[in-house]
Amino acid sequence: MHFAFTDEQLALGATVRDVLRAHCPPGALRTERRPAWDRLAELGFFGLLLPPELDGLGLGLTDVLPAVEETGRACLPGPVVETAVAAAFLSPRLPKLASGGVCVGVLLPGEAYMADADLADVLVVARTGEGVRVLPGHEARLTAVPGVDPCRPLFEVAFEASGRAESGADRVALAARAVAVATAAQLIGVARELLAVSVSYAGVRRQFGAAIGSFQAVRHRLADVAVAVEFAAPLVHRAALSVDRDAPTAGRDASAAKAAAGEAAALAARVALQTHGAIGYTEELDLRFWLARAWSLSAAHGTAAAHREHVRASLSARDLRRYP
Amino acid sequence: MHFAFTDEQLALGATVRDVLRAHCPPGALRTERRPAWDRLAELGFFGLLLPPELDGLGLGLTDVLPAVEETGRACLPGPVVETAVAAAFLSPRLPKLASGGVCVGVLLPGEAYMADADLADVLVVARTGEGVRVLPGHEARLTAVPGVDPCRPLFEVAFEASGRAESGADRVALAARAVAVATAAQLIGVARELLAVSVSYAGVRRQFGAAIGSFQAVRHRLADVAVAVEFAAPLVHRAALSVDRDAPTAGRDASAAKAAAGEAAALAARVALQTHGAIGYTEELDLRFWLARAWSLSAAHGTAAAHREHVRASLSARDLRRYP
Amino acid sequence: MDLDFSPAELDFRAEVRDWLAAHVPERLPPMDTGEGFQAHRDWEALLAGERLSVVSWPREYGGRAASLIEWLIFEEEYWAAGAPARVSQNGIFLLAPSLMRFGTPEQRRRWLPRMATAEDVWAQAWSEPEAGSDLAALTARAERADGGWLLYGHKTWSSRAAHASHGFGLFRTSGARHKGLTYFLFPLDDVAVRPIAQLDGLPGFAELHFDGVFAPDSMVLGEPGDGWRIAMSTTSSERGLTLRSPGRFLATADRLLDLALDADPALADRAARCWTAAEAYRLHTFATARRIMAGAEIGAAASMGKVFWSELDLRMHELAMELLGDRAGGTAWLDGFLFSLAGPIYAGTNEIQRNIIAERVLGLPR
Amino acid sequence: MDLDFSPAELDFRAEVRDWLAAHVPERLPPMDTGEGFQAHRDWEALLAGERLSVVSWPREYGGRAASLIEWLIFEEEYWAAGAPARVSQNGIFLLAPSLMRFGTPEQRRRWLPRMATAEDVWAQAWSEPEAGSDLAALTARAERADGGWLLYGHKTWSSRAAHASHGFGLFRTSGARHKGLTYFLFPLDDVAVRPIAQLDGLPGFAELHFDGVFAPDSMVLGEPGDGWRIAMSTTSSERGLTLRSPGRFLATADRLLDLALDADPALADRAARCWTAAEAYRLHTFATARRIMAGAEIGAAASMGKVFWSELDLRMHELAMELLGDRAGGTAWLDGFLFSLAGPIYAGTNEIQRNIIAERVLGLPR
Repeated sequence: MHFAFTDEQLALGATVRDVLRAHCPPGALRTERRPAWDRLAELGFFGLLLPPELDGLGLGLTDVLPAVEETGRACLPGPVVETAVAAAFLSPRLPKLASGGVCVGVLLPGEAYMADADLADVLVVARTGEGVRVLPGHEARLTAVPGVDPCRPLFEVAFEASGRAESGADRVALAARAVAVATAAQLIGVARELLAVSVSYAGVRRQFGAAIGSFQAVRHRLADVAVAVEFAAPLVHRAALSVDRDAPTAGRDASAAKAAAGEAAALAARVALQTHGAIGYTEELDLRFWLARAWSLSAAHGTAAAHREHVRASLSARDLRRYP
Repeated sequence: MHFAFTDEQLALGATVRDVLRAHCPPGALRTERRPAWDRLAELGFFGLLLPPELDGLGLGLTDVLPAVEETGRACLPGPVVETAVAAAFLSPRLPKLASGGVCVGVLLPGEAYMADADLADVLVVARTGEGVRVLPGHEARLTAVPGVDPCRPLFEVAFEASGRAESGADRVALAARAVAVATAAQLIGVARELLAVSVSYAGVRRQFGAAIGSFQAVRHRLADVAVAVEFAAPLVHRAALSVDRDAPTAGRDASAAKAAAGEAAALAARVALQTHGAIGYTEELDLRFWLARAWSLSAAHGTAAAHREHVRASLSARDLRRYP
Repeated sequence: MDLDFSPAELDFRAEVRDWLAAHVPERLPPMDTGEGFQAHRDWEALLAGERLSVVSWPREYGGRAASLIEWLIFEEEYWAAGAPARVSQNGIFLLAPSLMRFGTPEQRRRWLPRMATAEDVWAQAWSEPEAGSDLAALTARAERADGGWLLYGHKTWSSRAAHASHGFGLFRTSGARHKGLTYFLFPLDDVAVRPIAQLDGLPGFAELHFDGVFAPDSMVLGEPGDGWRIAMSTTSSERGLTLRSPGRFLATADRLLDLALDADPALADRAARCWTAAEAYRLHTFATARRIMAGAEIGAAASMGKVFWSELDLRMHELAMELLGDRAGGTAWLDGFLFSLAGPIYAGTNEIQRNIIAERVLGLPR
Repeated sequence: MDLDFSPAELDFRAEVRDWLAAHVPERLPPMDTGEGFQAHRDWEALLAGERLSVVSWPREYGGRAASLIEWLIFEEEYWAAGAPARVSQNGIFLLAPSLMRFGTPEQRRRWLPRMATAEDVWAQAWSEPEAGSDLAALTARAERADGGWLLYGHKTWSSRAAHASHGFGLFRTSGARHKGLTYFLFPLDDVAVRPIAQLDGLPGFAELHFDGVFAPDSMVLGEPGDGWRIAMSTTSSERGLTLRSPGRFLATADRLLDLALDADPALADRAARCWTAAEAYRLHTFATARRIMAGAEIGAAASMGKVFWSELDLRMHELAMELLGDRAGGTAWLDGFLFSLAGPIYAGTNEIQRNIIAERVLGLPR
């Protein structure tokens, strides 16, 4: 029982944070679609979960969680979780995957749209009962659909269903859980940044002769965000372990994590807006990227409501086992 | 469209308030089971809803709503709604009903326990599919069951099912709605008193050199109670009209009223306790009677959750009509 | 006490419903684009042709002298019909009540008819960079000039100003915190307007820079120094009721049920709660309208309505986002969600409203 | 990072579970009755006989020198087994950590073993009529006397004092707001105790009147003037974790599912949310325990736990009340509901906790 990230896990997170600070500053969100991708690739980021025989580092989801959280904290755009996490589970033998030399778009069962599909060299499509299809980006017809997040555009994907589907329901289920957990970790990062920015603004913005952060209505709401994030994070960490161990409760644990992280991020976004007032509502302030990310990732890979329903269904089947 | 109580309706409420101030002071709650009963009887309170041919005043539920709210505000004990409202619908020809000379206990379909049954001269029992039975109090075997409200004891009622059941499913449904609305009105009264007492305490209790009512954490919570009560009350008023007119939506309107009033009262109770702190948690302070009443009436005649479910079921059947 | 509509009210409802069914356009382009702004003005003009843009105004200004109840009926039908957002709303709901009450006959004749037809579109100019919730801290000022005033300073978060023709707001004419404020009307021609894009990328806000903009005396509303009282007293009469009528929340709630009733019962339950809450707001408003029609002021109780509708609107749209997930993009629900997030902020933040409730409704100490 | 229990931990869990299964009594009479108090003391003595009353204490004081993780396991099993509430809890969870850290060896030897067996039962005496949330405003005082101190003043809301043998609390030994406070232990023999009935009619509180009660120097914990620091530093180490362990909320959540899963899905959903939240508190506590075992202080973060568990407990019991309706009377759920309502009040109100979070975790200005 050592429920704390190891020094190695934290060091990986710190390295990614440093890279993103340098190469994914807020300004990059206005101009670049895949900032810091090459730098992360140099670090071996896209091979972290791949086994050594596929040029990866053979790490588990738990090991990379602090690093994934940093990608959320920095609001890093691009199909990062898709390439580094989803593809590692769904299609680990993709050439150049470990080196970051291939950019992957992923569509999981039940999902309507693929994020960042226009950037993808390869599309991996897992539809219920159809196994996994891997196709080159140019073979798909992409139709942009409106979304909430300017840095995470969505696309409808159509293609000729040729005969290349591989079976792999287990892999798909595992990938879906891993993606939910990784997205949850990003949401925790987004929520932490929203909180930090809001706290910082509440400390300097003055009304009625005092910093607004000295008013209980403002400070107690920020405290509530801190509490929500503080207690969502351990669910995410547990879910990563649960997925790594393929625990019997892994599906439910992943859902609990995604729901709690999504709700914490949505709360953080709402409170960030309320704390900032009108200025938070503007396109000029960088805050809007984190707001949009909180909303887009809350909806991505299952809404909080859908994951709550999954948890409830599992409990209703009287599976009250806990991990650990 | 004149959605405001008339002068007559308000005057009746004011009269009842004056009577209860004089004859149901908080001290009476510790010593009497039916304070102010005789005074209310003198006013004709128990015949308000009965037709003139039964010695009543022939008023509608709407007409008496401000008066019923006052019984909640004063935390009046005794089977008042049972005798003045439920019996008027279920068993209007009971001798001495209009004069308050008979005290009635009522059990409606789906209810487990009868309140104040030990005080009742007559029990009126309406069970689903069994019609309405009226029996003298001494024919029933009463078993006290623990409850939450010392002034509203609950009893299990057993009796020999002799052949005196009268049919009357319509009457029972109407009575159940009327009782739900009247109880909702009492809950509004309870909530208003809880709010008033809490506001008053927050104005005088000092900590950190200031009245606690000057701290936003305290005052904003009290404001939330005010908002909850302010917007529950019109639902109760509408439901009374809806029952009086036998509107097609009357059942749903009554449920919406009971749910909103119960939730407002529960919130008022929680905030009252939080505002008072430890002293609110004591048997010595009169506050406890209103807390108990908020809890007992929230549960009586259908919990908020049960009524919410009824509203949802009605909407799910795509009955989106509104009254008006 | 009753909730019955009169035959005349029922006829009015039927007329409005029929007219809207025949005339409501397909979704217009967003009103904060040039094209959309014009399309929304055209729609206002069409409404005005039927005296439907400002039904409660006197006929001489373009209305029908409708009662508050009729106005509420109009609003219910308007939003139920899915009719366009009101490009004139700052003028007709924020400025017009003040003009009616405090304006000179000349001011009313000059400005109200053109507002009713959207020939003039008005932008509000309350906030300043350092004066948001603490509005009375504002520093934009007016200096006496021959026959009028010169306006100086910097306003911001001015809704609609990117395309509007006129603005209204408070300027400091002396040092007294509240009594030094004067209510000005001004054309936007000579004001430097910098549009500010909102979360949806469209310039729903603007900054206004005043560098000696001339406003003749005829553009002062009420007396110099009376601005705060005028702005606030409007708040506590009709505006508390008219800012957001129940009609729009009823319509949202109905649409939310369509989305939710066949979904997870836990979500359907939240939708049903919202639907009931929208009914509560409607009923509460009928009661308030009755009191206003009997001559009462709403006073601080308007703050309770603001808190209630803004948080209801947020709950409804948050639920819709949960129900739609990735499919929310491009729907009216997403626009509505972003707008609902602003509800607890604009027209006095909900924190300010709760302070008002605490102090002026409940009588708690400051 | 892992969540695996060691074989020793699993063995310990099995031992505790088996012992409790064999020994947990039927529901005892309420502990604030004379009869119930004695029954609860007997139960503590039975636990102590197995060194299970204070598993984390050193063996010399009656414990097993168990790790924090083992203590958490004990708590999970204890509450899952439906074992009685802990009559000694004020002593073992509030006083003992301070005694361990700031007491003299003599004080520890004298008081801890008797606390472990419930020979002594300790009542807390923090609050005063005018010093609740603002605890440092307390005015009860201690005056120097030969070989000790004379205690004067008035404490209130003293849990358990109606039947307990001893008390502990802060008394003013000089005028300095925080540094004038001294931490005293005292027998209740010479204190005038007025029991105060709580909502359930039982005397869970008492008022304590001190009129020159003698406390020898050996009953001062730490140095005179150090009382505030001692009381608060305990808060920020183990107490933040041990005041309410996850075990009791896990057990409540499990029982809530029994009640809710076949009910209206909207209620089942709320129950499932609570169940997940109880898991979150458990996992968070494992992380905190790890940090404490590595030598860290929890500090102000303990306030986040307090807010979280107290509001979770309230949500769970409010839901149970909805599920049970009229049938709640006489159930453990009703007792639990009343108790849960006190959760956001005792041990520092949640308003105070949110202030602490805002200032000391987030660094917001005062």
